[in-house]
Amino acid sequence: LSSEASFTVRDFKLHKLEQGPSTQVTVSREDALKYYLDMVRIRRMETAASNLYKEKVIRGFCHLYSGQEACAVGMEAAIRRDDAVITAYRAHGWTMTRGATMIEVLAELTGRQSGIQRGKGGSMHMYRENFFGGNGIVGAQIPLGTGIALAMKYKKTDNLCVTLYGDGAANQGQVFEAYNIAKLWDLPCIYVCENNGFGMGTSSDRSSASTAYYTRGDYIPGIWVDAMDVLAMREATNFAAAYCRSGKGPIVLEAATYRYYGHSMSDPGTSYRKRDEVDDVRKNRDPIAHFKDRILKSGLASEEELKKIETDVVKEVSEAVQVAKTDKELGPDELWENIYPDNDVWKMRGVTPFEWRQPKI
Amino acid sequence: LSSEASFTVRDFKLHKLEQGPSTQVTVSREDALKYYLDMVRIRRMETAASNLYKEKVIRGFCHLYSGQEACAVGMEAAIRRDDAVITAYRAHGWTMTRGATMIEVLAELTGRQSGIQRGKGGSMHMYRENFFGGNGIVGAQIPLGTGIALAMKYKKTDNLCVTLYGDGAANQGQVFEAYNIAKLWDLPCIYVCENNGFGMGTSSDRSSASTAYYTRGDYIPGIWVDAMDVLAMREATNFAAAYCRSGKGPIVLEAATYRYYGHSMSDPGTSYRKRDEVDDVRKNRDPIAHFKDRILKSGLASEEELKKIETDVVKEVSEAVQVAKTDKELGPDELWENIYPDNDVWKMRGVTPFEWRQPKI
Amino acid sequence: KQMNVRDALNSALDEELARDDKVYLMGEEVAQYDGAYKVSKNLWKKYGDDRIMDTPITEMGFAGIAVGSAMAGLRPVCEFMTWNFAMQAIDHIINSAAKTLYMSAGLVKVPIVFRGPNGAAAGVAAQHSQDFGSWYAQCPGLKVCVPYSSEDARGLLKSAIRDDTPVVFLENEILYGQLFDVSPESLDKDFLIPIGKAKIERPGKSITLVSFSRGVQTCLDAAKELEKSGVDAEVINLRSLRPLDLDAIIKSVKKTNHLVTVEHGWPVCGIGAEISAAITESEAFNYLDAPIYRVTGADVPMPYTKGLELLALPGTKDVVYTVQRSLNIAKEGKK
Amino acid sequence: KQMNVRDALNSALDEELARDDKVYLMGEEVAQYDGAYKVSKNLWKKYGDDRIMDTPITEMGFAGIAVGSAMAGLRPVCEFMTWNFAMQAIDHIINSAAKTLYMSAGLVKVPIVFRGPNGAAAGVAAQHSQDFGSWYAQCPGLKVCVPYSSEDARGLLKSAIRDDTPVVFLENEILYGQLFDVSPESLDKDFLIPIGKAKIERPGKSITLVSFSRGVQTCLDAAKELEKSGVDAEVINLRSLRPLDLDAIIKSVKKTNHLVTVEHGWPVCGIGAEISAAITESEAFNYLDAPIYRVTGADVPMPYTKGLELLALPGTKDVVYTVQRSLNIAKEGKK
Ligand SMILES: Cc1ncc(C[n+]2csc(CCOP(=O)(O)OP(=O)(O)O)c2C)c(N)n1
Ligand SMILES: Cc1ncc(C[n+]2csc(CCOP(=O)(O)OP(=O)(O)O)c2C)c(N)n1
Ligand SMILES: [Mg+2]
Ligand SMILES: [Mg+2]
Repeated sequence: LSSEASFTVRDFKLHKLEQGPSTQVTVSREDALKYYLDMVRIRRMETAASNLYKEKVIRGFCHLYSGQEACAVGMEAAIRRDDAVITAYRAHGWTMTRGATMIEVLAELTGRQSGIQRGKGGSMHMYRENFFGGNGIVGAQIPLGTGIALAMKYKKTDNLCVTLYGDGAANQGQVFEAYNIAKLWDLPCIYVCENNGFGMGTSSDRSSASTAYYTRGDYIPGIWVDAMDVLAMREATNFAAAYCRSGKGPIVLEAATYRYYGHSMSDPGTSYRKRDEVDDVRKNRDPIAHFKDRILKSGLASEEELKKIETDVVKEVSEAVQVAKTDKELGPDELWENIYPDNDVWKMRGVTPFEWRQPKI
Repeated sequence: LSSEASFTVRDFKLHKLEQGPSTQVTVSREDALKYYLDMVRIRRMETAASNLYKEKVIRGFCHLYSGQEACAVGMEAAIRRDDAVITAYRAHGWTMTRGATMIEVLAELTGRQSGIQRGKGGSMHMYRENFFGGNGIVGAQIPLGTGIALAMKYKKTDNLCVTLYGDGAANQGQVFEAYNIAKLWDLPCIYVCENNGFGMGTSSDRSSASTAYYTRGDYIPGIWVDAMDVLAMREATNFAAAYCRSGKGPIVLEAATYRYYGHSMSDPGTSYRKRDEVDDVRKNRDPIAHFKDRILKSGLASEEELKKIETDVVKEVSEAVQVAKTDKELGPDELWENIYPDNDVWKMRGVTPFEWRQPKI
Repeated sequence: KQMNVRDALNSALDEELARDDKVYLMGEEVAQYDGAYKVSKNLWKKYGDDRIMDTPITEMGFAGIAVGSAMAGLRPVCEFMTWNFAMQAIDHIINSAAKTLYMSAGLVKVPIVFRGPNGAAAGVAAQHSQDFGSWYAQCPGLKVCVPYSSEDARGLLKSAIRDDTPVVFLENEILYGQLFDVSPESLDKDFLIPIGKAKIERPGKSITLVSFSRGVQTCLDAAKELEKSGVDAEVINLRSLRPLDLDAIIKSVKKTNHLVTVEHGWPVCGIGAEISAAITESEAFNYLDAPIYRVTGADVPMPYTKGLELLALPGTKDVVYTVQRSLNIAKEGKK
Repeated sequence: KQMNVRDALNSALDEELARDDKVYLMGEEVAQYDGAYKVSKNLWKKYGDDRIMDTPITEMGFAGIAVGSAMAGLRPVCEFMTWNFAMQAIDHIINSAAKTLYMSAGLVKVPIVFRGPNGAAAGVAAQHSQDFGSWYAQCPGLKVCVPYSSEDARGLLKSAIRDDTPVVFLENEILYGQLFDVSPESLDKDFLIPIGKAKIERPGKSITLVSFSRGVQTCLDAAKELEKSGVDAEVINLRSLRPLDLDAIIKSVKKTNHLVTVEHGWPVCGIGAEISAAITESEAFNYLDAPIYRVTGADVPMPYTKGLELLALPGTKDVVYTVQRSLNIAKEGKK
């Protein structure tokens, strides 16, 4: 087995950049196995979530990340734990790469106590140290991430914030307001447009007068990346992170990816695209299969090792599902917790004039 | 005297356009005198407004158009009466070019009955047929104008909407949301960024990461125009109007201009720019003086004719001021009119529980 | 005959689109996708791109465009996928739509309907559960409709579309699928419910329950429950929050001498607050035999988890208990 | 010693900026221009670009940025030139700031102050005159401060900046220039007024007048006027709308048995409505000798012209008349 291997990734497209990331990338055996594991964990977890939803154990919204795993895993590999990340409601994958356990994610989806927000947030609202959600309002996370980047700069660290949004979100006015301020103030923000081709049922060319999302920062440099390739994504992020850390200000990545499921679990995802299209991507561009192929072909690991990873993950998932299904929900007193910081409690009204949140003493 | 004359205007700058307006422009004597008159009327009226404000006859906000006259007059000369215009709170000039009388504008400023909105709107809120304001919310008029353009197209007319905003407003997210939809739907909208160098006390380079406003439509073609030249403005508008009417969709004009007064009457306008700067523009780039010079040099009219225009305007202004100062305000019943369309009146609450708007019968 | 609220809205849209070619529908996913909640099902197929317009996800932009087109003579129906997202566009609803007729002294009309689901659905957490009834009810220049049943939905939407005033039309996702009896008249192409008149859903003499939208259901369920103990509740369905039909409430209170308001939104400065205050100021005050009580959503952001969500919203038992308190027949302790 | 509200706010900002280097101020024209209303005078000169940041005119963007920076540990003071413009940013105030602590189950704090002038000034017409008190007061997760005097302004702003909760801080342009007596304690660097406690501005026993911000002035003027006819009004300055100090009102009403609320905002679902409804539900209800009355702005978009503007806002005589009605001593006919 080789201890490292090199690959050529697809060409990056550049906007307002003389030079971009290298298309020659090298990965160590250890890293490769880690990326593989992380992608498989997300994939399998999302499948479990889909099943739990169908069993009606998960309620409300449930936006799966299947197909887009390489984006989170590749980027996470190129940033630091004390860098920040913020994304939209399609947050399960990122919650994992930011360090949450599978139980924490799945139990959040089922609204149980061991959920990462103890069931208060649900699918769209997961947070962790240096992970600021999970946001249900399309586009809102973009100024928020820009503000997190401001805090990084203000505190004179060399940290940055990765701020993700979809191709649908890319048209929101607040994207452009944030771009403008980020550029004026040179904020260390990597804007990442995860272009998965659709915003709900609307294809990107129907929502966006220009679908060259990596150019839409206008005066902000941009890079188009094949985000079905975890190594390309890592490489582009390395480049973008170095750019930000050097004080040059924001940069935009367009991460070209694909969403396998419908928009949310209530959307079969079939009315606005052909089955064939999905099948084609699964067969020819799947980030996990593609990376597996690379690992095997380059001898970074054996078939058995990868199989072992998969069976371990299957086990992890089934254990997590078990907890997520059987764990308890929070008790009624918790209704009143976390509205205000702990030490700051006053009488607030319940549903009738006879029930009030009682100040704790 | 010549019946027409030709001039060379400053070069236009083009964005995503192969060819722009011609820099060789011709104007008839009749038109020249009209443009001159219209600019002088605005200039003198604004001076009168400034004085009325100082006398405390005008209250609240009062944003003067002095210095920017060529923009409204030049554009009005190139569009049709059944085309629409919408602008921001710096609306006095456009209210005039759209056909309001000076009394209607000045009496609106003083809040009197003969004001164009009978005193209900004030400086920022003037409307007339095919003139949709006057808007006090920076940027709000941009989607509104886009929607007016939508109505033009929907009704299958070949009309267009001129949608104006400032260099400060140009960063508002809704500009980009409107651009995107206008381009997707090919709406006949001329976006005009009146770049007068400042948004309140903030110079354009401090508010905007890119000050090339004519390029900021990205995928929308744009033209930079010297808006201190009424003929350049007219020519650019002719070009833009033809573009829109031919069904090609929106176009952006950057009208480079200057504001002589402070932002509003309460701003002396001196803390963020040098007196010299204002004096310099007044001396070297004033749209009226410059045009006067052209008229005289080319023999389109005589010194006396122009003098006559000016004295007529002085008279018009003084008569309008007289009305604006002495006319009555609306009576108390009018408080309740125009909240809902006329035929639709119900009991609404006054300031105490004992006063109600009475339904008319 | 029975019809659910989704079909009621759909048929009202269809008929108004057919009736007046100035009427058009715009919003996210309203055309090719048939609406996120399928309210506009088949309309795009029937009317095409010119009348049924899918927009990008840019609420401020498309709401402003809709308002502008209304100023210029069209009659847009502007769908928000939910009212939560309309917060991004609220400036256009208030400053561009509601105030323009007044600022223009009657010159510029803005005949537009803003519509979509409002308030909590099931399991959608804090950002997707807000009830905006009272915010919009506060603003002169708007009308605010809050249909409960399928007839309400049909009759009010048709009235709203024909109205020259900007109308905020607050639907409820959970009611979309609910079946209601509908009268033959209500199926008429010109079935209009006047905006501003409440409806007595259940006459009664013991106490007046006032509510709107999904809260009416809660009241009717409570009334049924209360019937068992001989309490005969009158249930008023407001149908609109502006105009607010105070006269109907006053009349009822004069009869029942007891008033409880019910809403799913937050308590503070809610619709219940307005009703309580306005009734207190009215002639009905002297007819009250007990304080006016409000049943509302709890004063908390909506939690995701089911058990807490349940506690955050008013249920039948909360209404029953509050009525019992008003009538002074509550058992000791809590419901 | 006397101080106007502008200087009170300015000194509070200055001291908090000096005290904690995580505190910064951002907004349109707050730096080089010293603030549109000069509230941040000299702060940019003193603290520079890093701490006092001029923003482009993009309320949604910069408010979101401010909120994000608060999530990441800073303590921004985000100025809106007026609260009318904050409607473009209201989604960030509610969905990003107010709800995040709850959604994150306590993990992500958002210590931010949104501030600026609110409500009507003079001659600024419909789009620039809205009072947003009740909208924000409705939302759990926020605190809402409404200073009246210079001491209020200083003490509440300092408390707000030190608070870990997102605070909506509603100032009043007309009060900026107004002089108030200030106590020596109030000049202390650590002078904090607890958010949530009302202040009795004038003790009295005949009737309770409750108000906030500029309305307190109206009440005090009315109280002076009423004094002449032997009416001894108690005037309560709420200081904050959330928490709302109901206990203070209840206590006062138990003494005076009469309650009138006064506010400059629109009537429907306003603060007066909440107070009326909440007092009705409280133990104080039984102490009332007359209905609770609300004095409010009229239910109209603000007209520009002076005479009508005057009619749209509550004045001393409106409060006096309403008090007389409450006490049943009103002369026949209208005030
Ligand atoms: C402001 C706002 N508008 C609309 C929605 C409803 N909505 C949720 S997700 C979504 C599509 C977003 O598409 P995209 O940005 O491409 O992200 P993706 O779902 O593909 O990850 C829409 C319209 C919302 N949540 N917020
Ligand atoms: C949404 C909003 N934010 C802020 C303001 C306050 N304001 C009024 S005009 C203005 C400056 C606008 O500058 P610009 O767009 O360049 O127009 P100009 O005044 O130069 O004509 C500002 C900040 C407002 N009215 N609306
Ligand atoms: Mg997408
Ligand atoms: Mg400007």
